[in-house]
Amino acid sequence: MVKQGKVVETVNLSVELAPRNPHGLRLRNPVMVASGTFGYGSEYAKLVDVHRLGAIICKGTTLERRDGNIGPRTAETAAGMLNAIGLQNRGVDWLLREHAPRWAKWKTPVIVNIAAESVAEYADLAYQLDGREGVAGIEVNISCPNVAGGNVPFGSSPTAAAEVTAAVRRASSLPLIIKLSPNVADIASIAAAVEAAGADAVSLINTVLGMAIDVQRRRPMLGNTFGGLSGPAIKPIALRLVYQVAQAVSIPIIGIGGIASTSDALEFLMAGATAVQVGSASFTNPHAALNLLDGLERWLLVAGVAEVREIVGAALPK
Amino acid sequence: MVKQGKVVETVNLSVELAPRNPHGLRLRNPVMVASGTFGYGSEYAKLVDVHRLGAIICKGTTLERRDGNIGPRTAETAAGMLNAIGLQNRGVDWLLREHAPRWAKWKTPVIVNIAAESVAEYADLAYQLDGREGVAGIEVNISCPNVAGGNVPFGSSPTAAAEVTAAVRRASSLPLIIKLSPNVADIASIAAAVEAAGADAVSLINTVLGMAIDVQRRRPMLGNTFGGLSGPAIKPIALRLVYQVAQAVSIPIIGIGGIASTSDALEFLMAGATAVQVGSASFTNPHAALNLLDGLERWLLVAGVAEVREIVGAALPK
Amino acid sequence: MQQFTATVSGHREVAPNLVRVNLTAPPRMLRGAAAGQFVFVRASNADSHEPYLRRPYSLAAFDEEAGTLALLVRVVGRGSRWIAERVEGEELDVLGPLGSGFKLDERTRHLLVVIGGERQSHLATVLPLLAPAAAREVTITILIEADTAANLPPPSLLPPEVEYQTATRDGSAGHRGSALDFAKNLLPWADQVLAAGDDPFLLRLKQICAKLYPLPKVQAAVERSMACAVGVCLGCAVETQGTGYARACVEGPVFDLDRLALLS
Amino acid sequence: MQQFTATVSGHREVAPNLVRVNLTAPPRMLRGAAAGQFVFVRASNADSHEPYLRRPYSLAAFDEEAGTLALLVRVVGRGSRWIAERVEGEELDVLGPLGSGFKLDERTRHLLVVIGGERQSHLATVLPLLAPAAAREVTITILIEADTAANLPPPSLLPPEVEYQTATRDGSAGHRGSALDFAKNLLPWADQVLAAGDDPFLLRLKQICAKLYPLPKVQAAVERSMACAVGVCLGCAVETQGTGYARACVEGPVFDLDRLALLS
Ligand SMILES: Cc1cc2nc3c(=O)[nH]c(=O)nc-3n(C[C@H](O)[C@H](O)[C@H](O)COP(=O)(O)OP(=O)(O)OC[C@H]3O[C@@H](n4cnc5c(N)ncnc54)[C@H](O)[C@@H]3O)c2cc1C
Ligand SMILES: Cc1cc2nc3c(=O)[nH]c(=O)nc-3n(C[C@H](O)[C@H](O)[C@H](O)COP(=O)(O)OP(=O)(O)OC[C@H]3O[C@@H](n4cnc5c(N)ncnc54)[C@H](O)[C@@H]3O)c2cc1C
Ligand SMILES: Cc1cc2nc3c(=O)[nH]c(=O)nc-3n(C[C@H](O)[C@H](O)[C@H](O)COP(=O)(O)O)c2cc1C
Ligand SMILES: Cc1cc2nc3c(=O)[nH]c(=O)nc-3n(C[C@H](O)[C@H](O)[C@H](O)COP(=O)(O)O)c2cc1C
Ligand code: FES
Ligand code: FES
Repeated sequence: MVKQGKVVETVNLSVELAPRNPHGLRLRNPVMVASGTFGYGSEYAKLVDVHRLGAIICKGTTLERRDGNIGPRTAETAAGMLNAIGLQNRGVDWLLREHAPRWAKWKTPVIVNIAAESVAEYADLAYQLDGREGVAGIEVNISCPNVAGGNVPFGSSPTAAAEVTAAVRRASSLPLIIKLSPNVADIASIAAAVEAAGADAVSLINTVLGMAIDVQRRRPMLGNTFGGLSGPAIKPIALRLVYQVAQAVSIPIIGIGGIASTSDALEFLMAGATAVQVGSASFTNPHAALNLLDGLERWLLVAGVAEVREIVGAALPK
Repeated sequence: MVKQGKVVETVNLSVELAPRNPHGLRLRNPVMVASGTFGYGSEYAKLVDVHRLGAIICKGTTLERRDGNIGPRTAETAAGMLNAIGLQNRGVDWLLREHAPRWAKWKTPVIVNIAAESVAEYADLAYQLDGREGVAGIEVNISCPNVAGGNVPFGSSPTAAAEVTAAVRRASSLPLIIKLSPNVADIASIAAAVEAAGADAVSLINTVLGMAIDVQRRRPMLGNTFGGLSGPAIKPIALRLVYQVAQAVSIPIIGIGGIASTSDALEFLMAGATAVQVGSASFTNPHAALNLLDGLERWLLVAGVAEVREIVGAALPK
Repeated sequence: MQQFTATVSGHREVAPNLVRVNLTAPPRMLRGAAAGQFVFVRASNADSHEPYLRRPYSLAAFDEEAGTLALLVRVVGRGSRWIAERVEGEELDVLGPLGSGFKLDERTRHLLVVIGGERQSHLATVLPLLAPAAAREVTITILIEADTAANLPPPSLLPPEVEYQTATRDGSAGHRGSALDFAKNLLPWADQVLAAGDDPFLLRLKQICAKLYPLPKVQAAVERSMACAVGVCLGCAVETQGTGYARACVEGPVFDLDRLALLS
Repeated sequence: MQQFTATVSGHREVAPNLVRVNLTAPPRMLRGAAAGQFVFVRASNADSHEPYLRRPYSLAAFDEEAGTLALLVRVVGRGSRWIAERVEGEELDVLGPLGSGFKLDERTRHLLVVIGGERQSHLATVLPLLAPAAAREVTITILIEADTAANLPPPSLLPPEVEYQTATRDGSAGHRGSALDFAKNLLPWADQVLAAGDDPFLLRLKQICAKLYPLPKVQAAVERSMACAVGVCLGCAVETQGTGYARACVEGPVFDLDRLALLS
C-alpha cells in the first residue's frame, strides 16, 4: 500500500500563499515559524540560518505598546505548554522603525502578525503596514477579545471575523492571512466567511484555551488564570481543523499546531495545508524548523514527489 | 504560601453527586472510572479491587446492538490517544440481562452511560433503565450526532442538550448526569441549560475531536477519519472547561480528561469538580484510579483537610 | 492476567534490529501461559506520558516454574527501542499473559508454520510451542519470509529438529519471493497449520487455502494496535465472517483463519 | 549563545538530592561565559515530547580553555531527575551560555553573597566567580539558608578562603532562622552584595536594604519558569520599577536589586 514514487532528482518546494493577491506571496519553501515563538527573527539568527526559512511571522503587534500580563506567564503541560503573555510588544511604530528596515534586506519574507481590540484598530494597523519595505504580508490574529462585542473573541463568530477581514482588506493591499482560533464549534463556517471577505489565506490553529492549577498554592498556575495550549498535545486537534477547513475553502491554508518533525509537517500538508508554521517546537529545539525542512526535501525525493504541491490534500476524501 | 493545615486523623472522602434527586447518589469517594475505558467493571476485576472505586461508568449503551466502526479504531498521539470505536455494544437488553444483576451485588455503584441518535431513543433508554436493580444512575453522552438535526451533536447547542435532558428526566427518576462535549464554543451556556432542564450533575469532558494521518499511506490513520482525543494531552483544556462550568452551575461537576495522578485529580477538585473520572489512564496503568485515590487520602491528611468537599473549588475566583 | 514487575536478565541482538530480551518474573505470574499469548509492556519511565500506551509483545519463551520469559523485539519505533535498550537489572512493568494462544491438536503429526508480512518478529508467536511439539515427535516445517537476508531471524532461535525454509523478496537468501510460494505444496502435507503475519499476508494464505480440499485447519495470529489489551476499549477490532467484530486482545490474537474477514 | 552536545564526564551527589554533573563541551562554546549565566538543557531523549521544555541551569563551574562546565542540580521533578541520572559518556543537548551574569566590581574588597529561598542550588549562580575573586584577595562571606542541615550545600563546593555562614529553619545546623538575620549586620561591611533566591527572599532582602544608608549595591539573580530562554517568548517576565517587564533570560537573570518590583 505504500505509494511507490517515480524517480525525481530535485524537488520544487516553493509555494504561493496569496494566489489571488496582485503582490502574491511566494515562499521558497513551505516551512515558516509561528508568531510569538521566533521573536522578530533576529534572536535566533546567531543559532539558526534564518535565511533558509520559508517565512517568519513576527510576534503579535498592536497599535500601542503593551506591557503584557502579570506572571507566571507560562506553564509546562503534558507534551505541551500554556502561555498567557498578554501580547507584550512595543507597538507598530517601534516595529516599523526597529525591525522593518532590517527585514527589507533579508531573503526570507517577514509577515507581521497583528492584534487589536476593535475593527478600527485592526484597520489602522493594516494601513500603517501597507507598502512598508520589509513587510511581506499581514497575519491577523482574530483570537483577541472584541471589546465592543462583549469581549467575545472576533474569531468565534463568522460575522465578526468577516468584518475584521474586510476592514483590513480595505486598509491594505498586502497579502492577507487570517489566523483562526480553535476555540469555536464550527471553524469551517468562519474560514468560509473570511475567504468571502477577502482573505488571501488562512492559518490555523492559534492556541487552545486551557489552564493549570498549582495544587500546593490552590490557585491557577498562570497569573492570567487561562492560557493558550500549544505543542504536540494539540496536533491531533489542529490537524482535524485543517482537514475540515480544507473542505470549506479554496484559498491556501497554513497549518499550525504541535508541528515538530517532518512527519508532522507531512500530516498537515496531506490534510490540505499548503504550508506550515513551527511554533513552540523551536523552544525545545531551535533547529526544529530547518531540520523539518531538510527532512521534507529528503522525504519527497525518496517518495518521488517532484513538487511539494502534489501532496497537499493527499489524505482528503477523493 | 503553602497552606498549613490543621492536624486531622481521618479524611471524609464521601461525596454526593445528586443532591437534588430523591434517590441521591452518594459515593464513598470521588474517584470513578470513565465510560469506555473500564468495560462493564468485571474485565479489570481480576487485577484491581474494583470495590474500592467511588463508582464505575460502564461502556456507552444504545437501544440496539451496534457493531461499531471499521478499524483502525485507535491511534497513539503525543501524551494521548485517539479513538473511534463507534459505540460498539450489545444493546440495553443485553446489558440489563448480563450485567445489572451482578452489579446489584457490588458495593461500588455502577452508572450506565447511554447514547442515542434521537431524543426519543434517549428517553426510551432511560425508561428501560429506570428502577432496575444494579443501575445506580444514568450518564448521558450528548456528543452523539442528532440524526434529525442535521447530524450536529446534541451537545453543541443549549436547546438540543436541554431537550435530551428534559426527556430523560421525564423517563426516569434515577440520578442523572449529563456528559458534556468540549467541541463547543461556550460550554457554560450548555451546562446552565441542562441544569435548568433537570440534570442532577454534569460530567466533562468527553473526548476532543481530532485526527491523525498515516503519512506512508497518505490517508487518515483511523478507519473513521476523525476520532476522540483523550489522555494527559487534553487535561489543560478539560480543566479550563470545568473551571468555566463551575462558575455557571450549582449542581455537582464531575471532572474528566487526562486524569492520571493524585495531583491531576486535585487540580480538577480545586477547579470546582466534586468528583473525577479516570479514563484512558487505566490503559497505561490499570491501578491508576486506585493509586490516585490512595494518594488523595494521603494528601488531604497531610494538608489537614478533613473533608474532601473542603477543597472543591478552592482555586475558583473568590 | 497479572500486573507484575519483570527484571531484565539479559538482552541480545539476534539479527539487525531484532533483540531478544530475557526477563525474570515473580512466582506464579505465568500460570497457564501459551504460545501466541502476549504481554503488554509499559515502554516509558513511570513519570513520563510518552509513549502513552503500552506495547504488546508475544511470549517468545516462558518457563512457568522458573518464572522466566523472553520477548523478541523488532525495533521499529520509540516504544520498541526503549524496551530493547533496557539492560540487565532494569525493571519492566508488565501486564499478562493476555489473549488466546495457539491450540496445538494432540493428534497433529505434521505441523506447518507460516510466518510473513513486514515484521519477522511474528515468529515469536509460535516459538514456545516448537520444542515441546518436537519432543512429542511432531514433524515441524516453518516457512518464513523477509525483504532481505539480514532480516531473517537466525535458525539458532529454533530447536534443531525444525525444518526452516526461507524466502526473501530480493533473493538474497533462500527462495526469491514469498513464503506462500511453497505453502501450496506443503499445506496438503500438514495436519495443522499455524500462521502469523499482517492482514494482507494472512488474506493471501486464506485465498490459497480456499482452493484446497480438504480445507487446511489454520490458526492465525493477527496484529492490531491496542490501547488496553484487556478487552475494555474495543479498539483492537477484528472483523469476523458474519459475527461482527471480535477483540484481538481477548478472543484473539489467535483465531481460526476461516473465521476472519480480512482486508488487503 | 550556541547549541552544542555536552558529554557527561562525571556526576556526584554532593548533598541529598543535590547532584553535581560535570560536562565537557566542544571548543569555543563557553566563550565569554560569566557566573550567573545559565544553560538551557533538554531533559529527555530526542524522540520524547516529555518533559516538553528544556530546563535552565546556572553555570556552576566552567573553564573556557578546557571546554568543561558543571551543573549543580537539585532534584525536584522529572526534568532535574533525568539530568541528574545521566552517567558518564551520555550526551546532553545544551543551549548557552545565556542571560546576563553577575558583574563583580574590580574595586570590591568585601563581597557578601546571600543565598536563600526554597532551593539551595541557587548557590550555583555565584560559584564560578568565588575562586577568581578570592585570588584577587577579595574577602568573601556567604550567607545561606535551608530548611534543615541535610539540605545545606557542603562547604567543600567553595574555595577555602570563603567564610560560610549557615542558617536552618529547624536549627539543625548553624543559626536557627533565616540567613537574612545576619544580613543586617554584614550589609554595611560589604562593598558589593550578590544575592540569589526566590522572589519572597529577595523581597525581604530588599526591604532590609531599604532601611540602610548608604543603600547597599546588590545584584540579584531571579528565577522564572522559561520556555525559550532566548528572549522570544516573553514568558519569563520580571516586573521592574517603572520600566515594564524585563526578560529573566536576556536582561536577567541577574538584575540590580533596586530595579526589581518583587511580589511576596
Ligand atoms: C498481539 C501482538 C503481539 C506482538 N508481538 C510482537 C513481538 O513478539 N515482537 C515484536 O517485535 N513486535 C510484536 N508486536 C508488534 C509491536 O507491538 C509493535 O511493533 C510495537 O508496538 C511498536 O511500538 P513502537 O513504539 O516501537 O513503534 P511506533 O512508534 O508505535 O510505530 C513505529 C512504526 O511501526 C509501525 N507499527 C507499529 N505497530 C505495528 C504493528 N503492530 N505492526 C506493524 N507495524 C507496526 C507503525 O505504523 C510505525 O510506522 C506485537 C503486536 C501485537 C498486537
Ligand atoms: C536561570 C535559572 C537558573 C537555574 N539554575 C539552577 C541550578 O543551578 N540548579 C538547580 O537545581 N536549579 C536551577 N534552576 C531551577 C531549575 O531550572 C528547576 O528546578 C527545574 O527546571 C525543575 O525541573 P523539573 O522537571 O525537575 O521539575 P518540575 O517537574 O518542572 O517541577 C517540580 C517541582 O519543582 C518546582 N519548580 C520547578 N521549577 C522551579 C524553580 N525554578 N524554582 C523553584 N521551584 C521550581 C515546581 O513548581 C514543582 O513543584 C534554575 C532556574 C532558572 C530559571
Ligand atoms: C509563547 C507564545 C506566544 C505566542 N504569541 C502569539 C502571538 O503574539 N500572536 C499569535 O497569533 N499567536 C501567538 N502564539 C501562537 C502560535 O503562533 C501558534 O499558533 C501556537 O503556539 C500553536 O502552534 P505550536 O503548537 O506549534 O506552538 C504564541 C504561542 C506561544 C507558545
Ligand atoms: C476507547 C475509549 C472509549 C470511550 N467510549 C466512551 C463511551 O462509550 N461513552 C462516553 O461517554 N465516553 C466514552 N469515552 C470517553 C471517556 O469516557 C472520557 O470522557 C475521555 O476519554 C476523556 O478522559 P481521559 O482523558 O481520562 O481518557 C471513551 C474513551 C476512550 C478512550
Ligand atoms: S485492545 Fe482494548 S479491547 Fe483489545
Ligand atoms: S524564557 Fe522566553 S523570553 Fe525568556
